[in-house]
Amino acid sequence: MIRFENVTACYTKDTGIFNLSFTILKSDMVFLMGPTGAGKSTVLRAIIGDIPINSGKIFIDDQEIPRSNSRKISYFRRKVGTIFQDFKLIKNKTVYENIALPLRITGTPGKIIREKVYEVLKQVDLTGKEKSMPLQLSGGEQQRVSIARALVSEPLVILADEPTGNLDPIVSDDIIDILEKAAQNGTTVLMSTHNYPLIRPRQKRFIELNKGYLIQ
Amino acid sequence: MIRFENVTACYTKDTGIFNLSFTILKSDMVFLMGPTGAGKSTVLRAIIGDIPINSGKIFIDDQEIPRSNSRKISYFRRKVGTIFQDFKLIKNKTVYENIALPLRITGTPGKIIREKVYEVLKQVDLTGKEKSMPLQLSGGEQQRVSIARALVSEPLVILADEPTGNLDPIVSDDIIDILEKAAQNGTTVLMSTHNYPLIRPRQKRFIELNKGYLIQ
Amino acid sequence: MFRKFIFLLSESVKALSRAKIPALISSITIAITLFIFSIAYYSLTNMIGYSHDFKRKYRIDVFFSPEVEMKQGMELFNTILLIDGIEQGDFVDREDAAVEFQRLFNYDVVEIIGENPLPFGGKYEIDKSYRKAREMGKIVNEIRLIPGVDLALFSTGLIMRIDKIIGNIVGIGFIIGIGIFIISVILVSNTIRLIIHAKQDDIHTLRLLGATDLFIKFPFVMEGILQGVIGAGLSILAITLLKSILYYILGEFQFVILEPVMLVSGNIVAGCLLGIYASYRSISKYLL
Amino acid sequence: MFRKFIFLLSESVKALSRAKIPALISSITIAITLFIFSIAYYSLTNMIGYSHDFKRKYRIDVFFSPEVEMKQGMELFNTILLIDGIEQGDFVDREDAAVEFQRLFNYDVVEIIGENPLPFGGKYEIDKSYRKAREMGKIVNEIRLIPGVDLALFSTGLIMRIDKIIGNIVGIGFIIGIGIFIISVILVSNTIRLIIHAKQDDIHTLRLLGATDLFIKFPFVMEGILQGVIGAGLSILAITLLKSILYYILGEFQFVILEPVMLVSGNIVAGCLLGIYASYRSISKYLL
Ligand SMILES: Nc1ncnc2c1ncn2[C@@H]1O[C@H](COP(=O)(O)OP(=O)(O)OP(=O)(O)O)[C@@H](O)[C@H]1O
Ligand SMILES: Nc1ncnc2c1ncn2[C@@H]1O[C@H](COP(=O)(O)OP(=O)(O)OP(=O)(O)O)[C@@H](O)[C@H]1O
Ligand SMILES: [Mg+2]
Ligand SMILES: [Mg+2]
Repeated sequence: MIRFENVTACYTKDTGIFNLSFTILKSDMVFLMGPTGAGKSTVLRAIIGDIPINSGKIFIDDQEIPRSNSRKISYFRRKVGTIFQDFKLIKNKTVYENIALPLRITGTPGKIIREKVYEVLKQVDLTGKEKSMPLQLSGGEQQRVSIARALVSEPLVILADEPTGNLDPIVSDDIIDILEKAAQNGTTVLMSTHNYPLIRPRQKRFIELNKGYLIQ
Repeated sequence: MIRFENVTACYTKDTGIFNLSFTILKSDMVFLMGPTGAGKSTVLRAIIGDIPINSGKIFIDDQEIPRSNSRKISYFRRKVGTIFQDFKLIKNKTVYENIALPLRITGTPGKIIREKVYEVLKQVDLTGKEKSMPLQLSGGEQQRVSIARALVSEPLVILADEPTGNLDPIVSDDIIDILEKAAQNGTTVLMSTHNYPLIRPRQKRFIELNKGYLIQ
Repeated sequence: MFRKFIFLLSESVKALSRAKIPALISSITIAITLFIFSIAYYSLTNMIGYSHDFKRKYRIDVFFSPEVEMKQGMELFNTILLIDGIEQGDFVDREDAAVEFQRLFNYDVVEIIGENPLPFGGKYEIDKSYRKAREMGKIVNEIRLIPGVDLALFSTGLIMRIDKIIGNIVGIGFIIGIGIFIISVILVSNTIRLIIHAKQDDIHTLRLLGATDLFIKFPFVMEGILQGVIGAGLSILAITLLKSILYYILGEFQFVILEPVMLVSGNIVAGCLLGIYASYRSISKYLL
Repeated sequence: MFRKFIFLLSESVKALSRAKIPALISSITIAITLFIFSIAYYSLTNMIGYSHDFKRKYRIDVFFSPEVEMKQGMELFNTILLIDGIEQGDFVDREDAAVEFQRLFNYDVVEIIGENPLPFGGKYEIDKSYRKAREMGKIVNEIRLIPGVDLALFSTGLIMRIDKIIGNIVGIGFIIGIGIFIISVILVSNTIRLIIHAKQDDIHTLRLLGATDLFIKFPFVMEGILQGVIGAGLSILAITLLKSILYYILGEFQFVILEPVMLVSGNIVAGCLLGIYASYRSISKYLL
């Protein structure tokens, strides 16, 4: 569950997000729509504490997200799987190690890591690329590594920031299927996108933003 | 004009592009289609000499693209405007300086640079963002900076690698309009994309790739 | 926890072998530091060796009155030996004195003066802890008061000068030592800070994935240690090389021998400590 | 071309003010190098000052035969003055000799021996270029052959020792100088190489946009120069500070005065050269 209560987080007086309030229930998959620069990424970055909130409150599963204490934020972030718009892959680690990272951070045994990584590699159709470095991949492949990394730790919440921008329609559909299945298994999924044709057939709820404000 | 003659450029035995031959005429706009990992970026990178060619020849305006001599390659690249799939913006330069870079490289006077930069800023609808740093922009805004940089020097050839992946349908259409207008003015435009719905209405020729091979 | 440790350890090794240039640069910096340290250490050791040479000059010459004969002279000699600060002594009879005179001043008294004018006497070596101009002055005065002693003397000027030089060397050496230490830490931690600077995007990503401070810092500290070991290796190599070169150029002079065990173990321990301290310092300044 | 130059120049200044940490680190490295150099330079100057002190000992003492009287002695004295390598001299009569003897050996010959056994003689200072044990030996032999000269001597042992020490100091100083130079260049170019390493993505982007080598290299060289100037400033500050500290601690000793103009101009020129050379070196190794 994700709840925003009058959240304002702005970079300057008129860029950022302003006075947002909404609730996304557990096991729900919600799309965050809006034109470029609307504030979609800002919403997601506010949830994982990547940018500070000026006012208002954000709750995950009825717990307010931690702010100051860096240790608490770390443990909170482990519950969230994020697909970043710019992928944020570690350049000098292999695909395998990039995907394994969230599990390394929680100290998962190597054998279990192996199993899980190979499972998500299959899901995103990258089997055979595990030894490549990120710069040896095509744009779409890099994006799928980022998706796999968000899935591998089976998080409570998945934040997907434009996860299909570099993927062709068929693969995009597969990815959204995977996210939908995760939601069915109890994960809360919030996915930002401006690809309306892609999500229209899904019949999901969507939240629409424009210039930082919610459109009712 | 861009001409490929039996070009092979491969990373490993079965990834890369193989035995490609095609011609794109001056003032033409051609789409490079294909699923993720098909080799679209590889084609574009081969044209600007970012990766070596194993065999075959690539011609721009009937001149073979230079290989070894680094000075010749530099002068050749100035005739090409590239929109990179991963933007390749310089992080510690402002939007203005990023866009001005191709003109700085050719030693254009500052006054002319100013005029041209503000003109393309208006074209890609980023007026007012010229003093921002790339990391202070949304994904779509960064992509438009990259587009503006490719347009600013009015190149003979524009190579656009998935230039609308981070843009909403309306802005994407505007961008393709800009590229089409450039083609009408004599520029050769080669744009890679997997967004078929976006380009269908345009009625342009397209080249289709799959696993590195041309699909006739 | 242990699993995480193993992972982080292997990560550090990988980081070193992958990010070759930064790691190598850091190692070279450490190597240079250790090299300077070792050179300084062995220079000091050699200098002390030198000054021991000088210290042989810390000797008091005693001349007995001309009327003192052999037997009484021996008694006097033994009395003086018992004074605090006298380490050992040699009895000097008339002929010895003449020979000594010739050795010191390069000419023969007997030849100049026609007869041997020198009385019996003694040469005394001074205990190490008394080898200062002031202490020696006291001893000399004590000896002078003994009946039958005509003269007791030491070369004040020379000893004062040596005292001054050694004082200066120790003082300057101390300042240089502090200087080298500060410089080393600055240089190594700067290098590591540059490496962290280059990795700051990756560090931000790790933070967003929920990594704790420890997880992020550990590889840097481990890298510091590994670079310390590599740096130590390089410096040991360089010193061994330099030693051979010095032997070749200045072969005629005597050098204090470099004990290999000391050199190797000292360098490795110092390298590791330097690596740990510098990386930890740069991390805490830069990461938090 | 000129326009491009202006742009690149302003770029370099911006780069320095934006990428604060790497630039500062490079400046600090240069500062440390210049600091060490300056310290070494002024230490050497001071050491040479010291050794001049020692050189006063380069003196030949001549004793005439006992039967030589005043007038003949003066003639002999003047003859010797004309020998090559003799810079100046003082005539020593019997009383002078006794006084000198007491000054040197701390006791009175007349008191020991009962009469003044010392003949007339002379003290001669040796020309700088002859101040070596071998040269002096030649002069002494020449003097010895003059009729009426009984003895000519100099304190061989001491002079040989000083010769050795000065030889050592110059030799070691030379090696240290080369060492510092190599170390500096390695350190500075390593730092710049690290900076280039961190910027390699940007450099690749510039290449893909058609930038020539010069366009890419120029800012790094300019940055090197600017860092050199900043480093020089820092080192001048540090040396001025150190000087006051040394004055405070070792106030009793005399130091060669640091000429401010020399210090400032020398440091700035050396800083720039170091910056240029190191950046150029790292660029050509790393960029091509
Ligand atoms: N770090 C920052 N500093 C200042 N302004 C910022 C920063 N990040 C984003 N902005 C501005 O905030 C606005 C919203 O940005 P955001 O990234 O949330 O947009 P978005 O909806 O994700 O757009 P896109 O679809 O293009 O990714 C934009 O106008 C952007 O320029
Ligand atoms: N530097 C590299 N080293 C090795 N393999 C590479 C490298 N770059 C790309 N590849 C591989 O070559 C194939 C084609 O890559 P390319 O980037 O051309 O695909 P693309 O058509 O642009 O895909 P996308 O739409 O995902 O960007 C991919 O399978 C990719 O993994
Ligand atoms: Mg966004
Ligand atoms: Mg691509």
